[in-house]
Amino acid sequence: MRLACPHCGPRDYSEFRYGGDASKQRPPHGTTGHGTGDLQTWHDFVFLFDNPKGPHLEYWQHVLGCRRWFTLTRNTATNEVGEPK
Amino acid sequence: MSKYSAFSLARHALDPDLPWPRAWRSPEPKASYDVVIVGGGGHGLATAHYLAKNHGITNVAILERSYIGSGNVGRNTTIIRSNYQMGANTGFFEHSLKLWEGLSHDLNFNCMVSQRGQVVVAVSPVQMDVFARRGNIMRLNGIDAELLDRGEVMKLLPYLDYSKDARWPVCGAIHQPRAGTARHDAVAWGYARSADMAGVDIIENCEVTGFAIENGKVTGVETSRGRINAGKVAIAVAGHTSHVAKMAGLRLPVESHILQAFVTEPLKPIVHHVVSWGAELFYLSQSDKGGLVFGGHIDGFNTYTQRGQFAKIRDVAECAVSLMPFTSRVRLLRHWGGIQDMTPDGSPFICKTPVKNLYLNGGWCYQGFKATPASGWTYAHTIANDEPHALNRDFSLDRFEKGNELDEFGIGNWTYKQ
Amino acid sequence: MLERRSALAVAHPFAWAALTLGEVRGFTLTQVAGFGNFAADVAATAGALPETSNQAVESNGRTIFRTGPHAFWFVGPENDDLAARLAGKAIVTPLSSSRTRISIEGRAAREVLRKGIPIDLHESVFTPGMFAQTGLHHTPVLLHCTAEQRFELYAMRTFALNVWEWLEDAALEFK
Amino acid sequence: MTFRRLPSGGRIDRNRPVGFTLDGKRYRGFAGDTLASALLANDVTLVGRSFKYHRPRGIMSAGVEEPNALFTLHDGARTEANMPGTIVDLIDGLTARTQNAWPSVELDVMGINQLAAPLFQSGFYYKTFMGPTKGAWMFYEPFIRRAAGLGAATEAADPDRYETRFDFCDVLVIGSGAAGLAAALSAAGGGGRVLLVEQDSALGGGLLSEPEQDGWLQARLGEIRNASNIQALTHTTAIGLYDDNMVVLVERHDHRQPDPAKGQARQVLTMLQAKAIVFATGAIERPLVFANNDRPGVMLASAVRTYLNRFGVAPTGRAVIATNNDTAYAAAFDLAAQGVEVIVADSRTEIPADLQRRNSIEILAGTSVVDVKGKNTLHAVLDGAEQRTITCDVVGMSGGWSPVVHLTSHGGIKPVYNAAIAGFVPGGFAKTHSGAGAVMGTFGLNAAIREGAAAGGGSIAIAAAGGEDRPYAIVPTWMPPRRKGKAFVDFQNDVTAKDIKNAHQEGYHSVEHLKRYTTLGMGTDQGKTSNIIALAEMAELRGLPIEQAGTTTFRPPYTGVSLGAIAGRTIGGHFRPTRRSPLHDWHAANGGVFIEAGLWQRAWYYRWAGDTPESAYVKEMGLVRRGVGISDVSTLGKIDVQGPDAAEFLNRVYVNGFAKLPVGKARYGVMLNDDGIVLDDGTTTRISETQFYMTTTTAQAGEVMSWLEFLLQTQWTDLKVQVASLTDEWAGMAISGPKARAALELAFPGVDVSDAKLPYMGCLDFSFDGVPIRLLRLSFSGELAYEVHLSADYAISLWEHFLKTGASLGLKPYGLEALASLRIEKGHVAGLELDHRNTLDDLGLGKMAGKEKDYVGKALRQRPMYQAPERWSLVGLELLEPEKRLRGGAILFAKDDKIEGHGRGYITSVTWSVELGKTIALALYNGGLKHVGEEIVCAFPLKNELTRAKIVSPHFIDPEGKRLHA
Ligand SMILES: Cc1cc2nc3c(=O)[nH]c(=O)nc-3n(C[C@H](O)[C@H](O)[C@H](O)COP(=O)(O)OP(=O)(O)OC[C@H]3O[C@@H](n4cnc5c(N)ncnc54)[C@H](O)[C@@H]3O)c2cc1C
Ligand SMILES: NC(=O)c1ccc[n+]([C@@H]2O[C@H](COP(=O)([O-])OP(=O)(O)OC[C@H]3O[C@@H](n4cnc5c(N)ncnc54)[C@H](O)[C@@H]3O)[C@@H](O)[C@H]2O)c1
Ligand SMILES: Cc1cc2nc3c(=O)[nH]c(=O)nc-3n(C[C@H](O)[C@H](O)[C@H](O)COP(=O)(O)O)c2cc1C
Ligand SMILES: [Zn+2]
Repeated sequence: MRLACPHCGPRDYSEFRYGGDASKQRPPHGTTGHGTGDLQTWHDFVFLFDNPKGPHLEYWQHVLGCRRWFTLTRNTATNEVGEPK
Repeated sequence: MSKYSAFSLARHALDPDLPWPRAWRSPEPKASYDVVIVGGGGHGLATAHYLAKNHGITNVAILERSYIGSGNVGRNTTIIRSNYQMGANTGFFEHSLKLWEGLSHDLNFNCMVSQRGQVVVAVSPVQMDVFARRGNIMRLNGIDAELLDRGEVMKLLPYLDYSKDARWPVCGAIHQPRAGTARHDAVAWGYARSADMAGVDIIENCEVTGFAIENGKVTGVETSRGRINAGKVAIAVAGHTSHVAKMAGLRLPVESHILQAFVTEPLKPIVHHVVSWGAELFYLSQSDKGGLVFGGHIDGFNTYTQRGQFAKIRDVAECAVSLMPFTSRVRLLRHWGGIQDMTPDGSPFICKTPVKNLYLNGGWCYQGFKATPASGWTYAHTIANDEPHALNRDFSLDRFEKGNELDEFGIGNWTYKQ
Repeated sequence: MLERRSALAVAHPFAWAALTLGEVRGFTLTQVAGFGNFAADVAATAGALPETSNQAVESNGRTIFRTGPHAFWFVGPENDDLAARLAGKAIVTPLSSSRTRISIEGRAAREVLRKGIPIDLHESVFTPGMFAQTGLHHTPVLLHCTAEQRFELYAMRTFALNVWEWLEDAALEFK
Repeated sequence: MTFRRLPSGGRIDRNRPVGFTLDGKRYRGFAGDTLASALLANDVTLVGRSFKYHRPRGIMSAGVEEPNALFTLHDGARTEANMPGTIVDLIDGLTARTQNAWPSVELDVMGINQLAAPLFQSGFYYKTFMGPTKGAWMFYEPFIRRAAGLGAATEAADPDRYETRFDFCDVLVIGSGAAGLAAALSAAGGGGRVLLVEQDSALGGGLLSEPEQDGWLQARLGEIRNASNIQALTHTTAIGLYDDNMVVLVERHDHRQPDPAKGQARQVLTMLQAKAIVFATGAIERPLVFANNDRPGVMLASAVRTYLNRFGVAPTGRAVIATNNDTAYAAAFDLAAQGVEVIVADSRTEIPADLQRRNSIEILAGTSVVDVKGKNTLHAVLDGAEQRTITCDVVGMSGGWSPVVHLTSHGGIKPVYNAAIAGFVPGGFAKTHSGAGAVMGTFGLNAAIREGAAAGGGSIAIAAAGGEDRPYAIVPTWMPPRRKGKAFVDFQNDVTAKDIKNAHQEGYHSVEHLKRYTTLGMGTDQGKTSNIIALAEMAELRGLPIEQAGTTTFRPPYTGVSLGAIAGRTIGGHFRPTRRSPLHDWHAANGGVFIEAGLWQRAWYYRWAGDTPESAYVKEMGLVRRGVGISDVSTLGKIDVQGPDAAEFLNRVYVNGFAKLPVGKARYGVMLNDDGIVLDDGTTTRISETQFYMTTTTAQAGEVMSWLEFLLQTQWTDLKVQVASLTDEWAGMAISGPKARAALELAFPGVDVSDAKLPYMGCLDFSFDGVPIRLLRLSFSGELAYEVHLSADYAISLWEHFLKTGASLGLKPYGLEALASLRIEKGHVAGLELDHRNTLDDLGLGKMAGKEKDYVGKALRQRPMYQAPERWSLVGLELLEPEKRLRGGAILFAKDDKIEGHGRGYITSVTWSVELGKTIALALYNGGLKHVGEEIVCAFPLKNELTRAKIVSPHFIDPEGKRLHA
């Protein structure tokens, strides 16, 4: 597989580190109180995944290169990779 | 005459025209079943067998989208063991190993359960301590385990790299003599044949495409071969767990990742144990056919393609040659992938779901093959009684909400981390 | 008196017909990063900055690499005081000790590098002046093509001796 | 005699004779021979015994598809099993052995298996070996294992060298037959970089066996040589196609006998990234299925032709050619031209007229070979209009051709059935892929050339070959024409037509079940000659069209690849990179003994203190507790955190507050993961309002760095913070012990390091001899201690300076073992406690967490079970039975507990306490410090030990921290 780093351009998959589902919204910082509703939000954010068979928005880091984190859409049914952001 | 034995084999040898009966029928689906099991892998088939055997429930269908055993039960590295240290895992996997020990008899199908022992090679004194903890827990739970020092490992596995050149030294090992391998396909076929004989319908080429859910209760499934009604529906689709559960509106702590596996040309017996390595996840055994069967880590990203990345293939070959330098001249025959249902803590689910009468079995990560008998056993219990067996009570969906993770390997709640 | 010591102090540079392996010592590596318009401030002090992520620029006796969207490496002479001169204008991190600069030269240079680096090193593609941040033997490196048959590899200091050993081993067939 | 070397002809070099041995017997061949052709030339036709039935086997093919003629090559550590003789270049001194037979292939004792053959039908082992007792398989398995397997490997390490490399090209052409040559030339005309790979020892593909096309071939080879932008590699197999056009190539140099001492690799693996790929992989001939079709002397018709034309080896007297298609006639004509008597048995009733032109050949239409009898001589039984038995030297068979679609389908595109050629062709191509020639089912030479030229881009015209293409006709036959006798489909795995019938009867219908139940296609040849026949037979039994039955999945590698080639040089000492501290060379030269810590090599202990770690570390600990020691802590992760929002950022990632940390002060901090589990700890120092110097544990340094980058670049993009790793830039050394300050004063005269100037958790930046020094007053050991950080370049020099100036104080180095033991005495947690399973509270650090502020992990650390009082949390243990031992990994029980189950906790770390004069440990225990003072039992059943210990505070020494503040 080849992934395009938005800074360095297309590179071999072995230069990257995977960062998981990027479609999930991290709860904003500073909102964590002690209530249980909050717990639920965080539970869902950390533990639940859509894990789709098809387009998947995900994080990658060009860890052996410029160390940039970026997102791209990859089709999990074919591994076809889209443009990075 | 359907029982398999040396005698029946001889009779067929003498009379070549005597037809063998089918191992399992291929019936047309009925309109309705008491229990519909989605997924004809090891777990689905075992569940059907134990539903019939332990609970007398036989009006059961297994729906398999392809051929039975087409999933991970047919593509794993066949290691069975019960060296688990965290809470519920210990008893569950030991129960499984005990069932393995009697499985060929139970099924009247030789599953080639080979208790040749598993040796996990430690590469540092610290790792020896970590292994000791595991081994002690095993012993305290009536499970066999031995701690080996370097000299003992040299005797058992003379072909490892003990030279100064080795990147990591062999410090010792933990050994479970009762661990070993089983013939993966036979497990699927044996369970299928047994379930079929008990009256279970095994329906291949039948993909579940949706669930009929009324008032929060499941009443049947939609399939590529039409609607099938069901009193209860049990999911056991391994790598496709999220995909199928989503049809019932469930979002799960599961990600699907590819794990690759490898087999070499057949050789005369040379590796007599299951050998694993503490430097990196790597495990190798020799199949009865003679091929070295081995594997490593997941590739590390979500995918449903059963093809892996070559970079990972290199990692695994590097492990093989570094740990066992003789393998350098052995030729790789074939490599393939399977889609693993990875959970954040590495432990599975066998449980009820928020949808009534819908049950879930999944999240098996690297370990679902060895779990097959106990998984079927406890899942059948859960389905039959609408409540978990003592052995699978902790394999629940809400354990992350509760903070009740079972992190066997100590890698934290991060599915794709290796 | 404190003395400098290279990570390759125990390594043996060599020069064969097809390959020369050596170390470039005595340079100053300054990482310059920042926010917003910092690049303009930096350029005012240090000269024009490169736009592209694969072409190094020589300016004021320094080689400048654009190492990230908001980051640059300045490789200047020993005792370059760039860091001090940029203080307050950008985020400056001196990294001279953190990278070991290995030179690889000769007609076998590209082939030796191909054994570890997953980028296209063809002479029509990776031409003098170009650089890439990539991996060699699982470690990050910056590879700079300084001439048709000469390269400089910036390896992480703590891996440098290992990278050297790796290169030495890779080069053996050209001895 | 059945085969002989012709006095002339072929592509062998008759001026270069080559000697080799088979089973110790000497033979001669020529350069250009394969092992197989040389054996045939020597009339060696029996070369092995079959897998299951131990039937005598000969050479069936002339290529990679060979199922039978497998040899063990070389001796000693270079032993290599299961090599098809058909792809082994003959080299001088080659030693080969036959396999799977004892005492010899002629007299194989296991041949009696043939008598019991009816018992050994496919899958028989699933039906038996189950009794009498539960574990019975363990009794039978060794026999089965010994009987299975083909050749034997050696346990010795491989002495050869392998190389891996990356490469790129514009157009990759796989296969150098007519189609591939045309494609490569045409692609080169476009100006791009063209790579042409051929697994065989020479370019030319099928043309190498067609002397009449040699003119065309030589002309093209000349053009290829002259094209500066074509690189053509022989002995190079494209083994697999991976995502995004990565093709893995393996080039074998075995025939050159490379010298590993000179760095020459036996095999070179290239990970090639190609912009476009042309598949010109040709086709493989299929056998016919008839009784005893596995007898030595029964060969593929095309192989007979190849041995004749390429190697100059011919049957001596008479040949029977059995076919269902046109192509076998070429072999018949060529044999006849050599004076061999040829009888063609063609199962078709109508034979194209142009094939019937030679009257020297007897052609029997509507006739099949149904059996082959005889042991040393072949008697082919023909059945057609009449029954005839013909005594002959060879039976050349052709059941049609299977295009080599393997690589085209590695990416997931299934091949499709083409009834016109009775074979599967590529089911389509990705955008940048194309196919040409026989792989597409295009069997005409000029059509293949045209297709190749087009696939290569069509930029230049490629000359046509001589002669006209003739249409290809086949009437497929799959099933054996007669029921009696073993008719093999998969020769290597001894799978017969009967086995397929059985599998069908038992319900193993899907092609995948058929394969797995019978093992068909699972041998070293991966069913190259058998798969299509088998699935066609199964389709016929099921009454399905072949296209519905489909193929099994083609998987890489196309042909077997030694694991050595894949691993390359990334093995042994180079398995993973070695990371060395800037002080490494000093340790190595001064009695430091190293231990692996992840990728790092760390100084474990020093010889000055002892010759074993056990003796040395205690002495080194004593040094620190009573005097002063120096230790290398350069492996700690070190991160430069800068920017206007740096304080806010750290305040978010650490559980404790960093916003108000004064400039010049350090603080111990703990980070959690989002799930509330402890990620890492370390001290972070504020250098200025906007700059911090963070340290992490050695193990988590990479993880933490990536995590901080992740948060800044993707989640909190509004924060103006930059992070940079300083792990390699800065060296670190700890100066610890009651005399530490004195040591500093001696080392840095004139620098005020008094308690007032540099209090506990203080930081002092100064310059020494022109080199910036960062002096931090931190303590891991619990003693008065400092960490000195400076540019890694000067590390050894400063370290030596310390040793020199501190000599009067007795300053000496201490290693990792002592470092780790000192922290146990102090009750500091480290790797064994930070094992990704523990919460802040488990480690007794709960009080650190900010109540008011938010921080990573705050929400989920409050999950009910994470707060449960019965969680296992950090305690100290003291050994109560001095004659015994405490061990890491021991399981803890309360005094009156039954010793079984999971216990109440376990020991994480153990040490001898120099200070207390006894063994102590850190442990996690149910309920933790609530149990201080209780006696417990430490169980270590692996060594049958039960040891009594007492729960104490984990802060064994100086709990008030007086020493730190001294
Ligand atoms: C390469 C590899 C090596 C492994 N090695 C080991 C090992 O050594 N030891 C070990 O214990 N475990 C191992 N595992 C894990 C183990 O194989 C799996 O955890 C286990 O087999 C999963 O359970 P299963 O057998 O029921 O799954 P599967 O066999 O995957 O069964 C799931 C079935 O569900 C079917 N299905 C999916 N969707 C639908 C649908 N919509 N409708 C109908 N049917 C559907 C699939 O076709 C499939 O047949 C390995 C896994 C892999 C991939
Ligand atoms: N049935 C038939 O009549 C038949 C069959 C095959 C070839 N041909 C004739 O051969 C001529 C050209 O055919 P072609 O060029 O398509 O095929 P070919 O068989 O001549 O060449 C294919 C080449 O590809 C090589 N190859 C295959 N897989 C490879 C891999 N993975 N890596 C490296 N090399 C690999 C083979 O060794 C072979 O040399 C035509 O005249 C065609 O008619 C005819
Ligand atoms: C334990 C085990 C042993 C195997 N041994 C062989 C073997 O000897 N020969 C072979 O061709 N394939 C072997 N395979 C691989 C299968 O052919 C097949 O690749 C695998 O089951 C995955 O299926 P797929 O390739 O059809 O997707 C083995 C698989 C497993 C799980
Ligand atoms: Zn990049």
